[in-house]
Amino acid sequence: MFAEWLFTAFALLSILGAIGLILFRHPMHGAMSLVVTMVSLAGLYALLSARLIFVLQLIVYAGAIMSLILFIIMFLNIQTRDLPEEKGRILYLLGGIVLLVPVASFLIKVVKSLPATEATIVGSGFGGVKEVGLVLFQDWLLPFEIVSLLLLVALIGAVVLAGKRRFVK
Amino acid sequence: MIQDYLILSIILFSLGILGVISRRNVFTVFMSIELMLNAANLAFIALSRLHESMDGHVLAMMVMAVAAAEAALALAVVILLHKHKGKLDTNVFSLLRG
Amino acid sequence: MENTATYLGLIPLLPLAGALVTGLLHMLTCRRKPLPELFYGVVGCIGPLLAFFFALVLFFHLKGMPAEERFLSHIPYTWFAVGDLRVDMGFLADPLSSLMLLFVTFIGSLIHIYSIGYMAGDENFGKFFSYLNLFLGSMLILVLGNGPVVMFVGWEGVGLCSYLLISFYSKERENVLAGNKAFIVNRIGDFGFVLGVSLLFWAIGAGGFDYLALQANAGSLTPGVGIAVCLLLFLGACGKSAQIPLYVWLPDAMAGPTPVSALIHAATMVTAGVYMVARFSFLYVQFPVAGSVVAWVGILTALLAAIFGLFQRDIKKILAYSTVSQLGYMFAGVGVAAYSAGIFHVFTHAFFKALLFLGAGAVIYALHHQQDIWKMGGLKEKMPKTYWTMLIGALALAGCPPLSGFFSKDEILFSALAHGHIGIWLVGVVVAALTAYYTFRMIFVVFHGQPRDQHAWEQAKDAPAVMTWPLLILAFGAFFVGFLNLPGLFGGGLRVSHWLAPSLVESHPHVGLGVELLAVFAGVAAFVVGITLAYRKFGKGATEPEYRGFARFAYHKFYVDELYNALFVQPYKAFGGVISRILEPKVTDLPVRLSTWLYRWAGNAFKVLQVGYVRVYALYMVIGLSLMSLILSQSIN
Amino acid sequence: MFSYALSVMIFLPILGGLALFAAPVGRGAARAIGMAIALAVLAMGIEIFLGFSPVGGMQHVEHRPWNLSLGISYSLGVDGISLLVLMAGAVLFPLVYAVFTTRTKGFYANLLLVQGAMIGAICATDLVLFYLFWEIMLLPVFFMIGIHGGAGRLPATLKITIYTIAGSLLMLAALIYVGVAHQAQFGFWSFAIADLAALNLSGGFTVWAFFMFMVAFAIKIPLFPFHTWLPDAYTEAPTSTTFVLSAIMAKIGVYGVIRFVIPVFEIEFARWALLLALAGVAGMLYCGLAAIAQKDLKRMLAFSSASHMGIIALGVFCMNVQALTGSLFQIAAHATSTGVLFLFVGLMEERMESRQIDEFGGIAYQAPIFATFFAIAMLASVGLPGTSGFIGEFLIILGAIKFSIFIAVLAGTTLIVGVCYMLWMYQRVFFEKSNERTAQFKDLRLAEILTFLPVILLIVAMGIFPQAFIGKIEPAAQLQVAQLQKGGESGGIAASIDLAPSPHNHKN
Repeated sequence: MFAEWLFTAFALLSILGAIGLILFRHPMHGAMSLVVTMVSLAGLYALLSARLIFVLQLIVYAGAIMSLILFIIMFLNIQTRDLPEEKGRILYLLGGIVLLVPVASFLIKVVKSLPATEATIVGSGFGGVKEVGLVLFQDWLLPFEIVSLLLLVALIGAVVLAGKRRFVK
Repeated sequence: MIQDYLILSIILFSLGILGVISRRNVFTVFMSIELMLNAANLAFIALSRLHESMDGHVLAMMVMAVAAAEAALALAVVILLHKHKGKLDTNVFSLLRG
Repeated sequence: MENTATYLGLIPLLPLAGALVTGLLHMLTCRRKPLPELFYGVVGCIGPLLAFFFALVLFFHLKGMPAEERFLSHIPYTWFAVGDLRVDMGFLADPLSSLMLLFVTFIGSLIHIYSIGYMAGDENFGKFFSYLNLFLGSMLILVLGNGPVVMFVGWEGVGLCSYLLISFYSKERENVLAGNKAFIVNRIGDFGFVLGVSLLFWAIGAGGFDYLALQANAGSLTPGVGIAVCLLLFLGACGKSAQIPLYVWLPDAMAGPTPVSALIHAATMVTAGVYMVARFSFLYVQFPVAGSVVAWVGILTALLAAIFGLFQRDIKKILAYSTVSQLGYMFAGVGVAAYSAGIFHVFTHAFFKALLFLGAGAVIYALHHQQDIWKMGGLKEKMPKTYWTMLIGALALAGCPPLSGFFSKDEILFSALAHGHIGIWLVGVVVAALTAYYTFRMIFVVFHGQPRDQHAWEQAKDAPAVMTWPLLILAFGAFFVGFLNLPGLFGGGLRVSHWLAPSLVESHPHVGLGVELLAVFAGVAAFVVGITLAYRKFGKGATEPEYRGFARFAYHKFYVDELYNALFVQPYKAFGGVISRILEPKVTDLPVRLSTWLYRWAGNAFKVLQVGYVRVYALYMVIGLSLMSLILSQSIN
Repeated sequence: MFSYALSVMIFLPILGGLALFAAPVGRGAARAIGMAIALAVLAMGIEIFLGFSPVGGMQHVEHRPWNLSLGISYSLGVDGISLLVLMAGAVLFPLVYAVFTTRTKGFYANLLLVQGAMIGAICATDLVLFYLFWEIMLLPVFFMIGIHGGAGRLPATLKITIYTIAGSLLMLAALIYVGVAHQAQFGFWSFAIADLAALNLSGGFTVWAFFMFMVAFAIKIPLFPFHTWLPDAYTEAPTSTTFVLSAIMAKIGVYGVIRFVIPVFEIEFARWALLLALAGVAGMLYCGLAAIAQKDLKRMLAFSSASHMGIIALGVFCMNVQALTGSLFQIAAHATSTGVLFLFVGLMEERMESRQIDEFGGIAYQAPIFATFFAIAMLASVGLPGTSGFIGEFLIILGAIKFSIFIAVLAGTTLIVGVCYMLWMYQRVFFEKSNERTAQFKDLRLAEILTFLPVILLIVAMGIFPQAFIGKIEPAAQLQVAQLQKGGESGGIAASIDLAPSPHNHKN
């Protein structure tokens, strides 16, 4: 019962954070509300017994990535007058909602058709570092290596792009 | 119960799409994409719980890694954009205009 | 009848080989150091002379055989065979072709020899002899071919050579145009010939497609097809032998060197049509209707050309129209089924017309390429040999007894009368008078009276021996060959007709002595009237008359060339222009243009959607997603 | 001859072409390689020709199942119908390498590819295989025109692409229809032409499929009114490509009709032959008339080529053995004569930098050998007896008479139409007075004479000894016509007339 309350609270928080993201005009405010979403998602992961992911969500997402974003926003020293005019965004928003209602309802329909089993009790090792690590380095070794390559490429790319070299037209 | 998680994931994902469509601010668009990734992660984890398998966790980790890579690159692009155009408007990128 | 003679193949091959040798040598050397003219002259003459020799051999070979078996054939190989159609590259010698061979090679050789003198100094001397040889070779194939398709090889070959030779002085546009005209008009005739031959094949050609087999099967022709075949073949003859309506090329053909004119008019080419009709006598004799058409077209051509001939001022044009006119006679002859008479006229005409042309050539040569008779005059004293030989030729042409032309013309007119074609006979007599008139108009104006161009007159003299000897030989022939076919009335035996009899299918109606006398008398009277009128008008020297009214109309050849130009040539060109400027880009190309236009339009229409903003593209994606969801959610419940 | 000869003839050029694309060699070496391969193919072609026995059936047969579930097989063969087309493909290519010496490596590689694909299309006896080679054939042509063409090459490339793609798609659809029909009738899949010939096609869609095939081939031939790509493409393409297009590719269109359409759609073919024959004759007249109004020498030849193709197509539609044999013979004759004419024009363009008829004149005095060669090719093209052009044209007209007098009369005018524009052109270009441009024209060099001489001699030899060729193709044509007449009897109206004497004719 307690878990359900927690779920409801985290869910509401994350939705509010997301709505904040798309409504706040200044990116700084949007980033702050996204952090709320991230943290509440971390809570949800914990509810799902995904311990390692819970930690990673907090450290990598809410920590590293979000602080990187915030850092850049502050680094660029964005003033309100720098922001683009977004006159039609309410219209886009309403249009988007209209368009997304069928998509969401279809997906929800799909989800509803899944077996409605209650979450069973899982073993104590579920979602732990060791267990996930075993899966990761046995079954998923090759994708893992590829991802590491991807990170390397991204690193080099970021350096090249943001470096001093002039933009080649 | 798991269904509720999945429905939440759908809602968050839709909100992410809405952000991408309706906003012109580069940062907001970028963060909306992050939001969608998170929504996907939530679905992974929820389904992983449902099937009691940890493959979903692995996938979620990979998504995070990709997100990190993406963040690095995208932010570099944003810096460049700001450097050259002095703007944060996605409408500046309209080279594809027919 | 299966007699073979291998040397038959040699006869056309010899001039062709000469053409190849001289042509190649000229082609390879003319840009550097040309070979001496004498070399070309000798090499060029060897082929025709040898061919003449073999023609003599052939003649005596045939003569030594029984009259009913005078056929020699030589089939080196099968040319092509498809289904029932089997065409052999074969040669057939019978009395008809052997007679043709004799005079074609004889006169051809003389013209070759004459050309050595006439063409001296021309830079394309070698080319000229190559073409002449080719011309003669083609004519020999035409004559010797054992079936219509092989005949067509020579038929087209002479057409090609006439084109090459008429446009020989090709730096002047008019000459080339005249050559083009000759070839194209000939091609119109060939069109008829090909269709006629094809039709003939489907009718009776399955059993063999040479003359002998066709003759054997000719009885099974249906009248409709038969008449169609005859008329189509005659269209071919009209083109080749310059009959109405395709005669227009022959007067223009004077653009070529004079020996060429002699070769075209006398020995080769134009006689091909007459020969062809005689060759197919087995067809024409079955369908008198077709024969009548041939005869009437022929005699009307004779009349028309004679009228044109009255008013020409170019000496070669006068002779050209006289050729057209005489050809008309020949067709009248073969048209009334008097094939031997027609061929006999071909034979005599070859002599006196070659003589007249070569004589005219000598005059032109002496006067430095002056062709206008109204700038000549009084040449009798300066060029006696030319004068006397040409006089013999003119008398023969005009039908003066007892020269060759008299007998052959008389034979034709008599046959017309005897077969009951009174109308043709009457027109024929009138034409005979006209012929005498215009021939002697030319003789009187050119050789008698006072010189009209003193300077040219003083320099004029007889041509060198290489040119005058052929004249003398031809004059001898023009005088005497008529006696070969002396009719019974004059105590002769119609030897040529009897010689030709095995090749030709013809009937000799028996008529009374009165009719024969009438024909002879009318012929002589026509000659006397014509020559008297000419003498009274031109005999004592005359100045060029002003042409008015009908004369002017006739001088301009009834404006037929202009008419053809307006009726056929210009519309043809205009139609081509319309197609390439209007029809092609605007109509037939329309589907392609429409499709490109459609694509461009569609591109422009969809361009509106390409706003270039990423989020709008995302929106499109969502739209698609949404539609897909709507559709998919129908299938899930 | 060994039994893989055809495969080698196909894949030697194709692989050579692909290797040439990749190999780092200069243009001189590329040309030498291309020449060597073309000569090897030529040698094999001659070997096949000499060893060909004049019977109706296929020879040098190769058969290998390819896609069993759909019955597609890799099967090749040569018979009398394809023999001369194949020979054209083998004989004419070395000329291109010999005449055009300064092209790029890519060009020679494309040339090799197109040769291999063409030979493949000619030898294929499986409809799908044919289609495959047919499509491969288009690619190099596309590049050769698009990259190496003249100033207006892009619209021309666009046009030929639209046309050929449209045709190909129609053919693909019809091909699928035929395959499905075979499966439905016999219970197994097959695209082998021998199997498809046994099909008994009927029903509403058959006529559509027939016309889809016909349109695809008509575009390639090209048959009026699908010819409008031709003048542009022929004019703008580099001359060597024009040569390939006119001498061989157009012929494959005609060949395709004979090889695939006639056996499969006998009934429809017999039903529509008159209409198609009319299209052929109309194209002949239309293009012949258009030719006289052209100012560009190459464009004039392009129209002339289209005009002759109309006559060749007519021979196919007349449905008798004379006309069909005439067409097959004329395919080879026209390939040599018109092909060589195009090469000559290319030579003139290279040396005098012009193609405008008005700008020439008097070449005959500067270059007697060139003028003579040109004249021989031209006379062959107008069908003078003694050259290759006559035999085919005569047989076609002869056959056309049997088919329909009206058509034959129209077809006969080709004798007149052709000679008009050709003489007009020859007069302007070779006769009359020479000008500054033509005065510097050099006659053919010895090497060039030796290059062209074999073809010129071939033109003459084909006119004088045609039986050497006709004897080989005639049995196959007989077979084809016999099959067609069976179809015509069972289903349609053969629009032929009976000229043979009736039993009660009157004796004279």
